[in-house]
Amino acid sequence: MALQSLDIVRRSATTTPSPQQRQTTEVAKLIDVTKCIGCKACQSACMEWNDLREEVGINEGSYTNPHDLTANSWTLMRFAETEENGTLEWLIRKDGCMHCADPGCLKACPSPGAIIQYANGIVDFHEENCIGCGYCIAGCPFDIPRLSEKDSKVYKCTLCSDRVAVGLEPACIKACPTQALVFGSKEDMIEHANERIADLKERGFENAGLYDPPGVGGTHVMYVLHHADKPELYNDLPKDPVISPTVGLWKGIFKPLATAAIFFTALAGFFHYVTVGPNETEEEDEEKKP
Amino acid sequence: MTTRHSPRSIDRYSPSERLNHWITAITFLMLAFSGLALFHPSMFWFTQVFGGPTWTRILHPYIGVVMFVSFSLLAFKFWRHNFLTRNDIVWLRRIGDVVRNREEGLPEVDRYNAGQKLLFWTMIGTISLLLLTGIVIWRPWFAHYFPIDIVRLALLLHAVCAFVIICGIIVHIYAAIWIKGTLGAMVRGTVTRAWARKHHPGWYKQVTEGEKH
Amino acid sequence: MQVTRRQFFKLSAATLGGSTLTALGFSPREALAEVRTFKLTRTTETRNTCPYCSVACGLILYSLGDKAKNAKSEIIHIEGDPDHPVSRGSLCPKGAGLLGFVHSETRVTFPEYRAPGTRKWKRVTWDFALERIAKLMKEDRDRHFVAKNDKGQTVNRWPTIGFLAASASSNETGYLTHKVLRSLGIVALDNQARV
Amino acid sequence: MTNTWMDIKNANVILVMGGNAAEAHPVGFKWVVEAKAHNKAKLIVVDPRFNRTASVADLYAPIRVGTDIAFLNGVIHYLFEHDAIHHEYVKAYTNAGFVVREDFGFNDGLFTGYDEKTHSYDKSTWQYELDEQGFAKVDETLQHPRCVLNLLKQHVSRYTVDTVCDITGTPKDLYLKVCETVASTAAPNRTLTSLYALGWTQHSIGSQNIRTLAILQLLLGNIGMPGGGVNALRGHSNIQGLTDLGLLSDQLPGYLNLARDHETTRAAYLEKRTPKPLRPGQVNFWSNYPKFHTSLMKAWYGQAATPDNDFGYDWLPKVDQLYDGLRVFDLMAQGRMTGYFCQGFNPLASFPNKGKIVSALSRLKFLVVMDPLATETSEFWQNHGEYNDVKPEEIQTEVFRLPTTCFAEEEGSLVNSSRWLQWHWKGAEPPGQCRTDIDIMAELFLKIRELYRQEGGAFPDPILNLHWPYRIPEAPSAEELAKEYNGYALADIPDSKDPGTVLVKAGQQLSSFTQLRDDGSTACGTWIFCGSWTEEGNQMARRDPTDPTGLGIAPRWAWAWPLNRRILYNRASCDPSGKPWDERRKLIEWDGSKWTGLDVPDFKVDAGPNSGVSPFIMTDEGVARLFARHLMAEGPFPEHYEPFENPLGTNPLHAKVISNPAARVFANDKAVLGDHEAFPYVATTYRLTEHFHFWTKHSKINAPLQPEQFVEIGEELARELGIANGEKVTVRSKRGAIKAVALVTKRIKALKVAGKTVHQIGIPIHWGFTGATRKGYIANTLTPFLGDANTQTPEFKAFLVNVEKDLSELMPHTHKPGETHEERRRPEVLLEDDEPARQVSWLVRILKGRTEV
Repeated sequence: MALQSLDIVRRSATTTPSPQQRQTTEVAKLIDVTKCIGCKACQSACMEWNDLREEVGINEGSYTNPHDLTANSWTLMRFAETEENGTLEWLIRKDGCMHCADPGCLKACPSPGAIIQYANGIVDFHEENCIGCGYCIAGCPFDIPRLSEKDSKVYKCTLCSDRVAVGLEPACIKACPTQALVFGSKEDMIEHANERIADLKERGFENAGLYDPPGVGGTHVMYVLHHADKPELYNDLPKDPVISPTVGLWKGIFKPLATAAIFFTALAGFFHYVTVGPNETEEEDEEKKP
Repeated sequence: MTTRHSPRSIDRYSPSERLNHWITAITFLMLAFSGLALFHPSMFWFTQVFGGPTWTRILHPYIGVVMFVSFSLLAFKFWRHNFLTRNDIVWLRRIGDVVRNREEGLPEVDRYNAGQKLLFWTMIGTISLLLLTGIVIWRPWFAHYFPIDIVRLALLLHAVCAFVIICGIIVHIYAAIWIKGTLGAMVRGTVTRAWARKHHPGWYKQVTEGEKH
Repeated sequence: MQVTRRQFFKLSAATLGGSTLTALGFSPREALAEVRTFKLTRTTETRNTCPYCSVACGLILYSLGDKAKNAKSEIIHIEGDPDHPVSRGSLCPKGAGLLGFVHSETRVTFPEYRAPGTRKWKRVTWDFALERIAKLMKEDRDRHFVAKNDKGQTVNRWPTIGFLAASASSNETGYLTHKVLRSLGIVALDNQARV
Repeated sequence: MTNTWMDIKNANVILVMGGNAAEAHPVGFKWVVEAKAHNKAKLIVVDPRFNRTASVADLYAPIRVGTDIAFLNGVIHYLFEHDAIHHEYVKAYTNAGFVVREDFGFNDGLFTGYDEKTHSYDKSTWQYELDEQGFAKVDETLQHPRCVLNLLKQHVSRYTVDTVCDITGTPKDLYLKVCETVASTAAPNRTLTSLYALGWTQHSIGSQNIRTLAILQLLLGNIGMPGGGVNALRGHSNIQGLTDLGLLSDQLPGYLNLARDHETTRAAYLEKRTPKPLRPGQVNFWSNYPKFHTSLMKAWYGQAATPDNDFGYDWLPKVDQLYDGLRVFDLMAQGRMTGYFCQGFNPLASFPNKGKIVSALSRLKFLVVMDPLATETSEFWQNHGEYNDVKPEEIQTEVFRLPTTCFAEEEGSLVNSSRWLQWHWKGAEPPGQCRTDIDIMAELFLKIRELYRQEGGAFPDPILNLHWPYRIPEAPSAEELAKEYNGYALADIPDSKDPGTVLVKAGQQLSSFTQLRDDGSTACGTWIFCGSWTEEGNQMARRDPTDPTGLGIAPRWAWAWPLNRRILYNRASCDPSGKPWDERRKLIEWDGSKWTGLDVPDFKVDAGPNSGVSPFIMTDEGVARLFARHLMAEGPFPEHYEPFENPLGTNPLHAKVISNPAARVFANDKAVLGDHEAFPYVATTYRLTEHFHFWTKHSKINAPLQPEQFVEIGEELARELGIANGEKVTVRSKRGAIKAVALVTKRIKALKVAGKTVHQIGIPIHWGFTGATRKGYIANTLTPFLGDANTQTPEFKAFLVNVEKDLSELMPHTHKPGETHEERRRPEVLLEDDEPARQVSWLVRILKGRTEV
């Protein structure tokens, strides 16, 4: 399908704007950690829908299996036991791509069309354009993209862009037994989150809150947390994530400036040659040899 | 360097040095183009030269290692001729005249003038840094051994050093075209005596020292 | 099978999208930016129940082909049934991973026999297996059948054969199994309710 | 379950004890989370481990395994102390006022009538005092010292808060909070629902655990109420169905049971099972027993079953004792069993004391395994290294492994935990030569019948006369079988109310078990399933999910037994005068001439309020039993008895009687019971949410979610033994040892019990030596081979172990991102015919362009 048929807000390594005239609703996934029972139905459903099979690893003394996001596991339940808030708590967080409004991966990617941000907010990897350089891994503030050993392409949660494109909800959200995962327009999700936060505050979680970090322009995957003031409790969910300044510098103004500088250096040489002219050694210099 | 000098020309570079130089040059050019392709989208089309974007990303680091090896041979051969002397400082201060082809009254230049020496040391600095940062960001082999902040820093440094060295080499190439006869030195290995006397009097004296007749 | 309302919309949407483009001569030069094609567009839906726990979540099995005779219906995806009042489309990690069970590499697909004392399986035919089992059972029933107990009361039981019935098989299987086993006089009968 | 899954959302308090609903029934748990979100419900979890149900609970209380009765008796005591009783409900709907015989009593751990030698009770004293017409005496004022309520009050008076906390190890403050929250549901408009499973049933005192909860719910008036009830979360998808179909040693379909040896005539058999009412005017539904039994015999033997041969009474076997799984494997171990069938069952992994199971199976003449997967049981004779160290040449058992279809490749119905019969359709052809279980059983039966026709043999009559009306004898269709167990009329059935009209014509499907007759004019395979396939067609295939009032009842979705009743005992949701206890949750009401409402009334439709007919129509008293008379093996009231392997070596309440006096323990199993000196730590086995027993380890999707066997050890114990997280440890019981990764966690706390510190170890069960996960030990290598006194369910949940570091393993190792664990990959055990995976060198992969450069 050509570009027009899909509403793309941003395309990696493309300095000209993509077709984005239409205003479509922005979708969002809400992960309500307070309702999550860590059952990994989302991990199963994600692997099954996307035809992925993870390697059977070993148990390192944790419920988090596999141990980390991989090219085969695009979402992962991270378990953390803490007694910081008085009683024992088992904080379980569904890790995966946050689909940022200002995606670090897309900013870092050098290959045109490898990373696409649709108007509905989904940030999707198009592996056929991915060259496997891994810049996006450096660009992402949440350490999500994973390089596959088999084909050196980078993979991450696509928020089931194929299902959402035909109007279905993502596979993990449909599977979630306790409605810890909810899908809909971003406004609805924020509204739903506020209701949940009100209920949580009644149950004694004063710091319950919504995790929608402004540092990356807000995300299309948001959390409702018991302790929104200490997100690092949840297996170090970044407190206020931003695209790292190093990457900002590297991919920011330095790029066009350096390109121009190189071009002008070459041009300066040519202009110098044309004006000052070459530096020759005349014949008589030959003769004057003693 | 006991070389045979014909009446009109002097040997400046031996065939092995020239070969070494041109390997470094060619690999550098490939690196520059493939690197720039990944540097800015406007130049992404360079990747077609290397057989597609993925091959560009695959080849770049390997060529980088080859260039580093050949450059280090080169550097090992010439580092003795590149110590900055007082004359070089004076030469630099009068860079305005140099650029306007007014060479009278310039201090005596040895085998390499101050510009070339400066370029030499910047190349040593940047290329070794390029190798180091290059390994840190080399996927899929080494990058995952390094924490993500190091990788980010390496990416930035790699880009900055590349920018510096590319500008340097553009000046280097232009200088060869600008000063007629220089290219011959690296292509055929010989320069005219007049060229040597005009551009590198110090070096000329040393080389022709043995020929008293 | 009449095409339900849901399927009709799905069919028309997909074919319309694909056909108009090619009709207008827009055969796309290269895949610039498109999502993965929706893999369930023309699959056949069958309603089923998860075999694992007793919540019995509703399932939709998506199988290849449209039930044409020459297409072997292979299940390519299993999803929750949104109409099911208890599960409402959701599944647990086991249910969501059912495809892994249906296509498991360790599925037994032909009868196997192990002779006493040997170290390996031997592949056999159904006839060999069932005939031999029937003979072994008749032999043992004739020898160990207890018509009367030591007090002379008619008991008609066959205590030397045991049977563990599957608590994941259907009621119909359970009913027929029970009917057959009791007619043979088997009393050592159990199922997972015991553990 | 008495109620439905969706009904849980109506609860005000949810007690998850003796089960781990969030992990074992995650989608069912949706409704607990709904209750919390939309009904302001409180979730209480009482479990030895802080499990994933506790992670979303409002209140978690740790408990020592095997002390649930002490915990709950303490709560009942708390209810009496704080008068948190639903008095009107208890007085009208339970046997609180019934007067018990004078010679009944309990002292020092034993009820009256105990016989030391046979380990059983003479229960004649556990009855009511009867008046002259044979009805039980009832003291309406509840003052009589020997009325049930006072006896119960006196029985639980010993369970003070301190005594209970001392036995269970639960901290006092948490215990009081639990009691307080539970007590709050005594109010008519608040209900508590209990979700329990194997955590309660897999004990030597299992059945009494559930009895205690039932008493608690009756005192709080929660039975029959939406959001209330006693909800057993059954395990397998059709375990409820197979229990209903009676696939147990001494059972027949529909909870009828086989005759005992001494019941030589059918009349004697029926007389004992047709109870006389103990109160006047009660429904006492079991009085219809003869109708159910005759209809069953007509379904099984058709024309051959006639009144003069007592409907084939002698064609069914009689039982002299219960041949439950434990006894059968014990007989097998003694070499007294010839053959054994495992139809979709993996006893090597799921029965206790794996060592005994292996030796038992090895003494069989033949074993038949019918399963879609390669199970451990089918390969018990193969040497799988440390995980199954046997000598194949010494095992003379013939083993047949028959491939069966899985759920997606066959049609039929399953009964879920809340008694819904749901039909499912076939989605694909089975792979290879797989056949359905029906086809295998049918063909096996036909082959045996053929042998008997040709050669004759021992008592061929029941085989030759079995009614086999199926169009394709080798492949009876699911539809034919469903119609058979639903039941059909053999002759025109007149309507008993006005004899002129015909209720059901001959050959038609019956629509209710009230149409069954005992004169042989009706045939019905399972009376409680009558109504599942009526003349209107397959009720089990109905798919209308509408829930008219949002109370969580979808009456037109599939079909629930009995008669599509969704909440049992729903008459008890109204007070005696017919007014619902809680208007917001009105289920049924009396409209002047009959009971109507959302759910099918679980009652005599035309027995109005104050008609004296009580809601519990299945009991001969008509009311619910706080006092269980002779129906329980170890006593009419629940009493705390320690597990057979317990950390104290005594019973704090009565040292003379430590464990369940009525439990049956074979001599050779008693000999291998460990004591707390040699095995100081308490262990319990359980399930994880990522795996279903030993089944999902064959799935490539579930295997990575829990790849390797581990045991959970509390931080205090780990520190004491110097065990680091991720290290391998050896867990040893008297019966065997397993090796697993140690998962050191804060979620298991050491408990203070009777002045001692008791550590508890958690052992998930899901690993074995076949399937996609890493090879592991069968967890049941450790468990004791003894069961509950009533049901013989093995005591998997409470036994003693010792834990040691396994030094053969590498030191603990923290994972670095992107690491591939090559150096930590444990060598897989290679069978003789497994070729080791071929290692392709990096260069070869490069030249073939297969690897990434």
